[in-house]
Amino acid sequence: MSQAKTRVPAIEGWWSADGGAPHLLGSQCSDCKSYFFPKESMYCRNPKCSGTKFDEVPLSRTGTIWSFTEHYYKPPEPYIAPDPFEPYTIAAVELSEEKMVVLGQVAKGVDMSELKAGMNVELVLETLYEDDDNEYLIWKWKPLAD
Amino acid sequence: MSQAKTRVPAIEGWWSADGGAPHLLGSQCSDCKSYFFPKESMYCRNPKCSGTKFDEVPLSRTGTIWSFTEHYYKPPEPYIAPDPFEPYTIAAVELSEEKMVVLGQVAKGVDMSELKAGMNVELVLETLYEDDDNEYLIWKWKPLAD
Amino acid sequence: MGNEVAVLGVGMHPWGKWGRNFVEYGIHACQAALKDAGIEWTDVDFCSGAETVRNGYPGYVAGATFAQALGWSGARVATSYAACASGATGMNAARAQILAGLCDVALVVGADTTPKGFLAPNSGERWDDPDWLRFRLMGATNPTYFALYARRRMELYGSTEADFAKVKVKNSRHGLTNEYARYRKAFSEEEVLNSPMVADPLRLFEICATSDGGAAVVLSSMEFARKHTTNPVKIAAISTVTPRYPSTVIEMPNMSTDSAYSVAVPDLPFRDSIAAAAYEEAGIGPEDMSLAEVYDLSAALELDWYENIGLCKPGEAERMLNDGETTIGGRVPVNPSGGLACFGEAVPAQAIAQVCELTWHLRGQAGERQVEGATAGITANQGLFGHGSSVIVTK
Amino acid sequence: MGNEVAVLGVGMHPWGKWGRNFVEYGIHACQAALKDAGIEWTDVDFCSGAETVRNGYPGYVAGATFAQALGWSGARVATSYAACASGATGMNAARAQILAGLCDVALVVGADTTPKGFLAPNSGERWDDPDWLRFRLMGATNPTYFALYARRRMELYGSTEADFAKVKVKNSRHGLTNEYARYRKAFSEEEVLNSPMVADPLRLFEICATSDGGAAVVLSSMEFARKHTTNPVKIAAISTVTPRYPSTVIEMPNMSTDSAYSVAVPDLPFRDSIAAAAYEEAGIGPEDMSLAEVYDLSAALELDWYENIGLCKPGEAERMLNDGETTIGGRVPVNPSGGLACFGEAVPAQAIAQVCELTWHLRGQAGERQVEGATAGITANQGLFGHGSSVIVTK
Ligand SMILES: [Zn+2]
Ligand SMILES: [Zn+2]
Repeated sequence: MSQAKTRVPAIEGWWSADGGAPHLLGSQCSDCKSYFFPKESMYCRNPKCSGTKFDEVPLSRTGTIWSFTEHYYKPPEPYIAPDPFEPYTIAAVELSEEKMVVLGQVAKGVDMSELKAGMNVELVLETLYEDDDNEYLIWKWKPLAD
Repeated sequence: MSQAKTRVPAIEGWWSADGGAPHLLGSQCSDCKSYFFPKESMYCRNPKCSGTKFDEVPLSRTGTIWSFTEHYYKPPEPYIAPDPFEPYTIAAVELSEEKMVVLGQVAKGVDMSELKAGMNVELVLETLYEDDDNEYLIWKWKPLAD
Repeated sequence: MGNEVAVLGVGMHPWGKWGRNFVEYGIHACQAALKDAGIEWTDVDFCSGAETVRNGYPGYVAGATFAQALGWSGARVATSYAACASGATGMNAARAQILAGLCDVALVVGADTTPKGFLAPNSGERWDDPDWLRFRLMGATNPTYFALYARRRMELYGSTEADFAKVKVKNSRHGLTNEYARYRKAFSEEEVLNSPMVADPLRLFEICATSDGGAAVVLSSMEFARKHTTNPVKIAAISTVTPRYPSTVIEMPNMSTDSAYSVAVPDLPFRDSIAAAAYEEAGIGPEDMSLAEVYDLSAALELDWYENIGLCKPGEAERMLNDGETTIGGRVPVNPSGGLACFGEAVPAQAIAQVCELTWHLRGQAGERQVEGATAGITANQGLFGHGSSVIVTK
Repeated sequence: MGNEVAVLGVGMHPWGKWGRNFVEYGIHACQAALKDAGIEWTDVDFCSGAETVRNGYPGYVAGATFAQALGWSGARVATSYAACASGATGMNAARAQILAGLCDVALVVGADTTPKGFLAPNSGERWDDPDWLRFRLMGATNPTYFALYARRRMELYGSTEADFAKVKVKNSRHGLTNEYARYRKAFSEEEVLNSPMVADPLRLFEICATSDGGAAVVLSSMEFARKHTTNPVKIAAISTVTPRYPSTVIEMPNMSTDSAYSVAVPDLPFRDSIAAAAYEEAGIGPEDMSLAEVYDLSAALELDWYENIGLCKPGEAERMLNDGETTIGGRVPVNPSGGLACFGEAVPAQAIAQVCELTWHLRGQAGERQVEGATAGITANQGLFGHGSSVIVTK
């Protein structure tokens, strides 16, 4: 065991921790103000808007749980599963401001029995998988103490 | 260089040299007598026939050239090209009895300038490619001395 | 009623895990449908194939592949793809050709050979493709989405694991004598609840498998049909609507939904709007339905459909199920065929198979699983990428 | 004339090798076509996509992909695949919906991003798939087939390499000022004949490349069109017929043809029958055509098309070409757009782009390449697996 691995995003440009707390990066139509995640950069997906200009914006880092599920079997590639496989939980979370639902794994150490629809959660960064050099980070949802 | 390589078909069941001269193996509908190559075994492709019984039959080993072309560039995989690449000629040949056109490379050593539409050709077996153990045989068309 | 076409013939190849070429299943179904219609292949003006994307070029051009296998006849051809709704899109293409007066008789066919195990995305790194990314970034499988819907019911309406198991029990009994079903075994609630948990709250016996299978229908103008038969079963509506923005229910293969920040959510969520468009087109409503075939990709999802196609109000599906209303013999049997629970999904064939099943019931030919006195039925399914379909078949 | 629909708008994204996501090209084309039609996306009832099989799931469900990108509007959706005829099949699906009275306005769109080099089959060993086998067993590439047709002309009619080169020269001049063309360079006969031999007798500059591109058309009922414009250009016919058995001309991707042993060959070979069905549907003939857009997958193949679409008798194409009859200014200009020679093929977009080009000429909007006084035109193409299409557009 030598030095710590480098922590790199599992996907580029989908989230940021710049300026403190981590958050997803979305885009917002300059015309109709609709939010998009993943970022839309070409043509606004509001059918009544033909906007083509978008600003990159941080999305709410909190939201409420819409639903959730725990997985007991290893999914197929391209998922990179730990060996031995560990069950993981996925939650669908409605972002507080944008009123869009975003999926994500639930933070490690949270038991599914603690979750409820309507529960407040916040976005955290955790390792999705690692190789010899890097830890690949992804956003996850973590219940907020209330 | 030790012993000779084994000569095996590049594809199973499409041709045979049993009983002497090599020939393609087709199928013939028991009902309407239509010929098929590659073999049809399920349902007759004559739209007015609903035959489902087929006999495996040897096809004419001679025919006439419908057209031909020589290739100067290495085709993509799954073609297994010799290294360095050698140009090859393909002829479309109408089988004398069955009145169907079958493509095939032209036998080695035949120059494209020797070919003409309507020319009589016969089927021969030649190596398509080889590996450490085997030579893989395929049918080719060879002009008949007349 | 100017929008009606006749279902002149129906045919299927048994579902299973046969591992043979998909063309064989499709041709078998076509021959059965043509025989049932009492016509020859050479009578068909338009061959409409539902595509399979897992069988190379012959699958991409399914319509032409089947037309060639049946024998090139000069018929016009088309191939449709719409994920789970492919078969309905193929039927809609055929219906429009007939109603437009461009053809009299159309053959619609779908068949598939499927790989074993979970459906997985194509190989290679594809950072542009949401279907690849959902696996890579979070292991969101198909059962993930079904489980999210199921858990939502539990949270919203207090549904129980036992409720979901009962759907499987019902469907397994429905399909017991269906000669086209792959699984013909009566499951007990206990057996279902003892099967391994896959994606909580869904267990192995509650999640639809992938199958090989084939189904075909012969559609014709009403005028042509009247020359060949009396009182043919009719297609009164085919809905293939897309969602309305913003669609805020998470859908395969996306990792996020639209945002309702600047535009209000539409009156009807997507799954409800599919059937609503079919009812509007047919000019009849849920109260007129004698039976339904819906996409039970999971046992729990069948309960959502009861509400989505208007058989009951939101939150009432469990009561409907437990009162036996959706069992054969009940008020409006759902999935009398046994549904996906007994078939497993053969994607391009499934929406066509649903119409085959309704047709048999409306003709009184469904044997031991006959829904007595059936006069109208509806099918519903939902696929990936904003695809869904609903077909209404009437007597 | 009860079969006519209006071409309300047309639009394209320039062809090239841009390497961007195909959705971008398609949306660009859609926006252009909607603007040209003077309508909004939310006016569209039916979104008909032509599929690309090389861009993952978003390509398989092209219709839904474009509908989502333009904004989920609840429109009905379909996606068609028919190899090179995909765009025509998409237009035919839309036309039928309109003629059936199921929708008023349809948007048809196709776009592609293509890999470099020869089109190669999907990876993996697929001993069931003729498209894989032709490469494995004999190295029969796409140019193989084009070369066999070209050499056949030489053997049968005494066509020369110079004749083929002249087709390329003509098309390269036609496309010189076409803002949507990828190659805008006037080739000389000598340059063409000095380009490397690929598949004898075809040289590099005579064989169509693969391109990125996108094209869209807005189709509507004649009634809707009359409210928006005066004298809209009309689609009078769309042919998507399959071959008749036995089809004895070798076709991609097959290594053999049908046998004419027990059934006589049909009156018309497949390629002739495609256009014949279109003429029959439109009720007009080759003599009424002012121009044509045909699939010059090779320069030599364009000559076959002159005969296949009835512009001249078999064996007369070279004379037609050499007399300048098919050059802009001649009797019936062929490929005034520059054809595939100047575009390269973007499979799902190409058949739609052909209709865009005819529309511009019939409206008198084709700029420097305008065919004066054009009143009717025909498109033709042929794809793999018994697919082909022909569309007749009239004033
Ligand atoms: Zn906007
Ligand atoms: Zn036969």
